[in-house]
Amino acid sequence: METNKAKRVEIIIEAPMEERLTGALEAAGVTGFTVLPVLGGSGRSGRWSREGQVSRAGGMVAVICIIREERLDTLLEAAFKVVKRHIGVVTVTDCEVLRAERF
Amino acid sequence: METNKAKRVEIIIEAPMEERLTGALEAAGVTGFTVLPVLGGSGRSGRWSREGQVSRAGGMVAVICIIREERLDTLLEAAFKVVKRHIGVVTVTDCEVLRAERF
Amino acid sequence: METNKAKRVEIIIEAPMEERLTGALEAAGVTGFTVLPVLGGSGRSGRWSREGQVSRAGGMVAVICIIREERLDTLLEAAFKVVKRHIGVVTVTDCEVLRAERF
Amino acid sequence: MLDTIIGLAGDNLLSPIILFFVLGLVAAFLRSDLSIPEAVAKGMSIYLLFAIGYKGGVSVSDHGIDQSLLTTLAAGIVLSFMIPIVAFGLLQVMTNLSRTDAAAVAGHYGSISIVTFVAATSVLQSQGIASEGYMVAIAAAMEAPAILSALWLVSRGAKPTEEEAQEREGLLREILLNGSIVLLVGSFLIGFITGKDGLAEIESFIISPFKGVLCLFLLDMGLVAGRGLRNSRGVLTVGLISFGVLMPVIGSIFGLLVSMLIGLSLGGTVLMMTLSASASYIAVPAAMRVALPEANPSIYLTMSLGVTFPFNLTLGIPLYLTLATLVGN
Amino acid sequence: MLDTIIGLAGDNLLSPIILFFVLGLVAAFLRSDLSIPEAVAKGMSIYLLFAIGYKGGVSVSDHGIDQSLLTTLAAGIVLSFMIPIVAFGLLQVMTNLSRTDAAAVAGHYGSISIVTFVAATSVLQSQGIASEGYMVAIAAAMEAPAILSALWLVSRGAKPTEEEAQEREGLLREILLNGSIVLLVGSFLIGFITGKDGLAEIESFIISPFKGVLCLFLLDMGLVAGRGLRNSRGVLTVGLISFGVLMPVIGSIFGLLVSMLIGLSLGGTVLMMTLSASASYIAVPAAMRVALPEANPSIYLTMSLGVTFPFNLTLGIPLYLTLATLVGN
Amino acid sequence: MLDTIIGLAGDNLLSPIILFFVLGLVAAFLRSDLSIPEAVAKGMSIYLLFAIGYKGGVSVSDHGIDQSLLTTLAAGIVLSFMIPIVAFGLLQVMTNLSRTDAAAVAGHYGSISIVTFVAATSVLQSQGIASEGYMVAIAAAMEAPAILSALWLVSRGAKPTEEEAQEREGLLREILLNGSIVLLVGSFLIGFITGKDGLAEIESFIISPFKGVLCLFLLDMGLVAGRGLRNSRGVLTVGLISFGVLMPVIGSIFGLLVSMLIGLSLGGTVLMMTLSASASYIAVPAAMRVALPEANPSIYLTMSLGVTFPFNLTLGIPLYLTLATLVGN
Ligand SMILES: Nc1ncnc2c1ncn2[C@@H]1O[C@H](COP(=O)(O)O)[C@@H](O)[C@H]1O
Ligand SMILES: Nc1ncnc2c1ncn2[C@@H]1O[C@H](COP(=O)(O)O)[C@@H](O)[C@H]1O
Ligand SMILES: Nc1ncnc2c1ncn2[C@@H]1O[C@H](COP(=O)(O)O)[C@@H](O)[C@H]1O
Ligand code: NA
Ligand code: NA
Ligand code: NA
Repeated sequence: METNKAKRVEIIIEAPMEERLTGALEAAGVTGFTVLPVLGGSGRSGRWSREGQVSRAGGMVAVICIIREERLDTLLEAAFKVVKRHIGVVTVTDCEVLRAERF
Repeated sequence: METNKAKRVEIIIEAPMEERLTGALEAAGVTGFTVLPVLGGSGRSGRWSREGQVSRAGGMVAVICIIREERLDTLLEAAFKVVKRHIGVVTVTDCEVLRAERF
Repeated sequence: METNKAKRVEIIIEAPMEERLTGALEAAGVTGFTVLPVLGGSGRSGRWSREGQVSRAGGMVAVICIIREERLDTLLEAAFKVVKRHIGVVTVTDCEVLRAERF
Repeated sequence: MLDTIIGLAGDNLLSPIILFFVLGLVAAFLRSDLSIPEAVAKGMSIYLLFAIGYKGGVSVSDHGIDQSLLTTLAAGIVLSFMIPIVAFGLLQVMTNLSRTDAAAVAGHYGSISIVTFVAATSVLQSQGIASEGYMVAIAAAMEAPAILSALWLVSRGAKPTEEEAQEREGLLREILLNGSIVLLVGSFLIGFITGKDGLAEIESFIISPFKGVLCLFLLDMGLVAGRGLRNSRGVLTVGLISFGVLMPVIGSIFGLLVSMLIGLSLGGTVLMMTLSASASYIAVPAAMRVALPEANPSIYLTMSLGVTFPFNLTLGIPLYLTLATLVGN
Repeated sequence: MLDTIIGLAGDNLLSPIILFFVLGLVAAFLRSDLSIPEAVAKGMSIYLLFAIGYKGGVSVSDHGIDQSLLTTLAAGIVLSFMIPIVAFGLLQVMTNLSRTDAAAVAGHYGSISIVTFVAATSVLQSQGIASEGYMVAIAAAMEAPAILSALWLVSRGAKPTEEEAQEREGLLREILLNGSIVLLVGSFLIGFITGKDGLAEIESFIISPFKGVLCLFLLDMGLVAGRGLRNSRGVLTVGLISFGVLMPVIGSIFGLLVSMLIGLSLGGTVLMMTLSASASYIAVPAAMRVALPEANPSIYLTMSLGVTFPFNLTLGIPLYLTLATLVGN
Repeated sequence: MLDTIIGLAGDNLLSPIILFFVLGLVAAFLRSDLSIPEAVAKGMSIYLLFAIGYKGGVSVSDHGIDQSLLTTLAAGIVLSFMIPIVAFGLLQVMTNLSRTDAAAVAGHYGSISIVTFVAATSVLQSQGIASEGYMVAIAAAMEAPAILSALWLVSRGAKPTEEEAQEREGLLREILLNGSIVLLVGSFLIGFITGKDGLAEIESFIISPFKGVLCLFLLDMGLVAGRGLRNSRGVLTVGLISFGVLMPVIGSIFGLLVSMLIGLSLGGTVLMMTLSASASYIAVPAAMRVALPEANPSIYLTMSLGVTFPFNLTLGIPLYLTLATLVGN
């Protein structure tokens, strides 16, 4: 089947920042994104788990964004502004998409 | 460690279509898949969030399928038939797998 | 923006083995990981779904680990020891990361 | 008469149930992050279906099976098949929706909203008006037929493509066996089998806390309806809003006529009117996503959940009660 | 005697609890999408453990600590260790399971199912038969030992490899501190400490709604058991099914003998028989996935949840009650 | 006096509520896998907010709006603004936290913990001491101001950078409209509107099971607090622990003085003291993650949830009650 090159950006970020991040992505002209729940994790700021978390403060989410190659930099800059002072991870992977006209 | 080349296909699709998609994948001879929950997202059909969603109609899931390169096309065709008229995103990434004999 | 090469390892494993896997990853010197919930799946050992699962025994989770290329082998060996006798899938993808100093 | 409606509506509007719905709406409009976890909301809806199904069954086992049960069942099914056709005609006159969108919306109005039904039951209760226990079973029977009408409306003339046919395959089974119907009917049957003795055992679970759970559930409905309305500002035209208020009244009149024909009690008539007036927001949307993916979900969800549901909850039910009382005398 | 069993079984089969379990089974077989969200099901099981633990503790604090508590505890632990060995022998005769699969299945039958225990309590209650409050603590004590027996059965002769040893490390701690045991024992102790005064404070939470929650929980169990059976059609042989029905009866007879030996009351005897007869489907499967990953989970889950659990719930408990009554006279 | 405190504390320590909290702590320390699903825990906190808000509103509608409501509201807001400043000063003397960390911790102590408030209400109830129904509204009003104080403390002198300014934009709206505040205030208003009649309808949902739900909720709090403490062993210094015990007492004295000034009843005084003494672990941490991401969440969560919350629950509330009684005489 015909597929086209694109980039898959995955941003793991604190839940209280989700709105700000997706707002920034939309402002940067991203056509869509998907938010996945995260159960727990570990990093420089220690280990945490959602189960039995009273506070939203500790939770994280994963935001996935498929985007054309030429728009990657705009996206990363927008995302980085939000993520900069916060804990979180940003990865970019090469991928192929079906129905490329959508992105 | 010894790893082998494979493809990682990620399909984000409406929850009511999940059964049909996984049925089609199995019919196309896929050896396995994994379904992840999706919290929310945004695309051409607007923004939605699972929290406080009365209706299953709006929810989505992500189906991940690791597959040998040579079987990718069969999979994509099967998936595309289901996804075609529906909202959703299909991406394919190159990957390496351990225990390749399983795929 | 400046990004650096890294590896994204995704391990889908039975929930009762999660603690052992993340313990092994930490022992292998991994700087962080993220655990995602899994709704259901299918493989050689049949199909299962979390909804209406009385038993934890059947559930799975996805553990994602971003790691520098040179440390990949240590990680895979540690992970493999845990996964070996168990059902589960290990994939490795090339990726780029922001803030590479963190990994 | 206007006095009665206003009095009833006033009482109704100041009941905790409605006020919690309004709280949800307001919180959504203010963009508060208040939300009920999905699992808890689903848990509450399971509780409500379980409780009303069971109570209905006990009530039928208590009064004996009324001869009219089957007649009413048939009447409900006919209403569910017919109302979408009326709705479709009205939509083509009042709005400029595409055929597909109009058919999808029409399908929602033939089906029912179980929470609206519960709210009507609770108004009847507070007025001390009895009703046929089997109306719960009629509610279950009216969920699905409208979906078939919607598919027929959209494909009149045109034959479905091979893919469309494939997607609809299995759809009928899915609709008839969807969770809400199975739970409602199953609880009804168990209530019927175990009767008053069974009820005595689980009374303090399904009767005492019922109203309180309903308040929380309507809070969630308000949040969802409010967020839906906020996200689909572009969607609602004057024509659509008018339809969303007019159609339930028309539906209720069909319900009234049929109830008179088959001789339901006052309470039963009000419930039949409410079923005819209410629009689905669970079973039908899910079926439409599978069978009519081209139809825009924002339109039908906003109509049924954002316009018709609040209308029925606040003004509709008191209106139907007044109409039924007037006609009854 | 047959009359009594049939009478009891008839009453039991028509109780709301069993009927909701059957509804779940039927819904699963019809492939309905009815489902209870995982979080809600887990929440209900937490509620049940909390309530029965607490009530057990209050009852012990009320009647004073019976001297026989420790004896019964020891007896329960011995039963949990021994039953797997009997089960393993029987499996090798009746089926052609591999050693590993047979050991894994055997481990399940030495451990217990708390919902079966609760169902037995509720049958006793409806018959007005009292039982020792501390039986809840015995239930907790019988969860884990069987797991050790299973591991011993599989590794007799062979020394575990280094990796196996590593995986089992920490397993014992995990088993003894698994959530259900901690919650059950903790609630028992708190009930014991706070006694009747504490109970008065939370009575309307843990006593009144209990039966109703149990109905919903068994609906979920029925769904899960039904889906399990449907997905593992290939797995169940005649030998396995026979074992799944025979083994609980054998277990119950061991329980009966031990109860007579230590002089439990009629109610206590029935509960001890039920514990011995029931098979685990939570703690043991999780432990088996870690320690015996080669054992096929479809086999042991289908046996314990799909065959033995429904058997105990419907016919087993009335049978054990009849046996205990006969022997008691 | 010491006698009274010890007597009260003893009673309190052996109440089911506290014992379930302790069970949670112990389970966490033993590394049991016991856990309450996130959705269920959130569902319970929604239930608690709904119930106490509603009951407060009914009580105000019942006794008439007291003239002192507005005064007390103002007093609460002032306390919430001022306490962080005191706390910040104390932290700089007692610990060597960075400015940012100290400001973040201080913010938590100006805000409130609604579960501590509920626990105090329940102690008052068991002692038969009445209190002003509107104290619930005061609790809601005291949640947010402390956050502004914390931000002011950290940025005194320095102007926020452009990015910081951007992130704080909208923060005030988010804080004021956070779910807990909206639900608490909304339920309060609905309780006020519907009064005793409304309460009669939903009483058996929000009053009878309340204590039982609170037990389960505190079990979860114990689990979370225990896991928090276990994961942050390095974080807690002697200075921090001392602060976590001293600060609530100091806060409670501020609350006492203000209550005397505005003439609250004994019950109202105890609640105001408890609000002043308690530290937030929901609204403030979330705000801090957005506005002060450099502050270490382990520090402020461990302090408020791991040190001050247990202190208030066990010794604090009895102490405040004793102090208020002494001063009142
Ligand atoms: N190397 C990594 N791979 C995957 N996820 C990570 C990694 N490092 C951090 N994370 C995630 O990001 C969160 C915050 O990381 P940190 O800022 O290092 O504390 C962690 O709790 C993990 O969920
Ligand atoms: N570019 C994208 N990246 C990631 N997910 C997307 C993207 N576009 C759409 N989606 C997901 O697919 C759903 C439907 O998209 P659409 O068909 O564009 O409305 C959205 O709600 C998202 O969850
Ligand atoms: N090819 C695959 N792609 C994605 N996930 C898989 C695949 N094979 C197996 N899995 C996942 O791993 C679990 C166990 O697989 P198995 O060991 O083959 O039974 C399945 O339930 C799936 O969740
Ligand atoms: Na209708
Ligand atoms: Na057993
Ligand atoms: Na405070």
